[in-house]
Amino acid sequence: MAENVKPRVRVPRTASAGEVITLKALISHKMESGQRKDGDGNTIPRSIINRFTCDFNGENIIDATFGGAVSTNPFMEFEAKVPESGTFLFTWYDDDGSVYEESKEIAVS
Amino acid sequence: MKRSVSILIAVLATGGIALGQGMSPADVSYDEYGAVEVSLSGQPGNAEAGEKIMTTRGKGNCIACHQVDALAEYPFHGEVGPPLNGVADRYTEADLRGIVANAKMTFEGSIMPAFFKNSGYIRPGIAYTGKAAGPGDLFPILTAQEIEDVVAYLLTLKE
Amino acid sequence: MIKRALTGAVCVATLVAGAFVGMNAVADEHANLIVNGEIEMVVRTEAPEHMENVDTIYSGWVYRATETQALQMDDFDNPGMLWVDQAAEYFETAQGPEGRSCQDCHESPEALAGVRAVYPKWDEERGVVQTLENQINECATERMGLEPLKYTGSEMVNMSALLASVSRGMPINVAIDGPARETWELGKELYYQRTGQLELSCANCHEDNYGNRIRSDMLSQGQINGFPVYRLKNAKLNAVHSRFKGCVRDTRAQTYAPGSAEFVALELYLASRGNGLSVEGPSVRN
Amino acid sequence: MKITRRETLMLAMGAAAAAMIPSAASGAAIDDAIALFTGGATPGEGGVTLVAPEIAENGNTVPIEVSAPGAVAIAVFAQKNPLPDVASFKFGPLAGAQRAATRIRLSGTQDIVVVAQMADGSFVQTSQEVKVTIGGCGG
Repeated sequence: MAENVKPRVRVPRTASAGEVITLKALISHKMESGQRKDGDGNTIPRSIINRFTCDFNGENIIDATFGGAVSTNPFMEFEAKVPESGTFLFTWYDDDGSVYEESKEIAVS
Repeated sequence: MKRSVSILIAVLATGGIALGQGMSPADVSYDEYGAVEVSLSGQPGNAEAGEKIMTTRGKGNCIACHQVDALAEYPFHGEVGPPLNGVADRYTEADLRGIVANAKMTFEGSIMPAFFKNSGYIRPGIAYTGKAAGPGDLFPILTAQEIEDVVAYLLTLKE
Repeated sequence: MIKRALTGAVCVATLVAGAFVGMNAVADEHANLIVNGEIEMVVRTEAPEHMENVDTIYSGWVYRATETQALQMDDFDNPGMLWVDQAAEYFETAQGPEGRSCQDCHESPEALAGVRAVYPKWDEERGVVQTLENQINECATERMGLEPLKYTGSEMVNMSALLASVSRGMPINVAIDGPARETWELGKELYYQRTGQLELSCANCHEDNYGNRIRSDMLSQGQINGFPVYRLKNAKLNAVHSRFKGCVRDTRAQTYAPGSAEFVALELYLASRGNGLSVEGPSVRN
Repeated sequence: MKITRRETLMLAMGAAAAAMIPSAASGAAIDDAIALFTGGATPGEGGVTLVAPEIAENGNTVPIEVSAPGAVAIAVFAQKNPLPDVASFKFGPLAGAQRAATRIRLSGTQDIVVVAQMADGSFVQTSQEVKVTIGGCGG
């Protein structure tokens, strides 16, 4: 597991049924692109978050694939439709096999 | 002006400066307005090579501070110094050589770094490492020939 | 924008030429910085009395492109806040031989609101000007029994970001009189000293040329009210002494060490040039 | 300065033409990457938008936003990056809009190309040039 990986997500606390809401997700990660060389001229191996997903009560909202050109500390903003109260699950997949998760509840009236 | 005379004599005596060599910064003679008459390398400058030096960050990096319309293919020019368009109409070759070699001899207190100087600094470092430069670590930012190349390029900037 | 007196000729030439070399889209010079819709920052104000050559002081935020400015207007968009969160965890974590945390003495990070704004500050007991980093290390070593944190290391930068974040919006107000005067004078001397093979002082770029570009970088006034700074360039939080080091290195000079007496003095002097601007850290710059 | 507005424009066009030469030369990798996404289909125009700065203050962190109402997926390509694939987004049943924003790296001034796959299996594309600034310090 890469060091100091820390996710942040932003979800509104409440929404009305069927409302479209904006979600944001940010995670600290160096996103080593695999294109850089070290001081000795050797290519630094790629080490990135290669996939990010967000689901709500088990149904998918977005499934993103990242290449080496996504910036350090990858940021995502997207929109979701929330039919009922429940839980958002944010998942980041690291090249090294690590999976980072964060969840947030929302109350839908 | 004593020094320039002695250099002239030396140049005459040796039949000119050998190819690939050039003056050291201490040998450069600036007139009272900061101009330098004699080629620093003893060779003519190459304007094409000069263009490269003007636009290369670790070299002259002239466009970091100066606008040069003729170099528009290298995007983003700085605003710290005056635009160099038509500079050949305003200055002689000797003026330009003096300004590139050590602008402070022409414009007192100028922000422009001296490109042909290797002593008299406060806390000089080894290039862009931040490490202290010991004796023998300091070289002019541009070589004598590179100064001539830049001057040759500047002489093409006529309006 | 914010162009100092230029001759008309130079000005016109710059504008005409600027049209085709493609200039940076810089935000409206009257833009105001309000973070999270609630923290109002002073990004331009009258210069402190001690400044001889500048009438108005500007936060570095003013000189950045619209997109970069936007990153600092909402804590979620500001990646620097990731490490504020980390430091907040560190703040409450018991550590060291006696298992103490920052929280044991300081109830919460918010209890330290206002501290950032007055550092560097004369320390009576030690008889020196202390930076916030020195003060954090005083706590770490003397109260918690820890090894000192590395001066510009990530734990220190994170902690300084946390302490800045709780003071955001408060005016920088460092004291330069009394016993701090001597340090301040040294800082001022260093500010105007032309060092390195490029023979550049801080003032050459940041007092004489703010608002002008070097290549496409617009030079700011070199204000330090936004530190630590999340830079797009290296995508991490940067300590103020790391930034000093980078600038000095770029003049082809021998740098001073982070935490050295010289950099402490320079920090006090620079902070005093920003007296009246808001604490902005962690800010976002390019 | 004696440059007229007309001459300035011509210079500008010359600069743009010069900038396009390397673009054309390194176009193959991005064409292959797009073909992989479209299965070889040629994308049409319209129905997909890209919001990106005209000039990016730093190529390391360039904010972009893509949207294509009704799309099932949107892919982002950078024409001159060493690897043209930047990111792709598939939208699930609970997507509130077919829109995503992220921050990307650009190795230099170049076109960003965005291709959307619509629900009927067709593809549409749009592109925009983003100029990436160059710093002044020599070190």
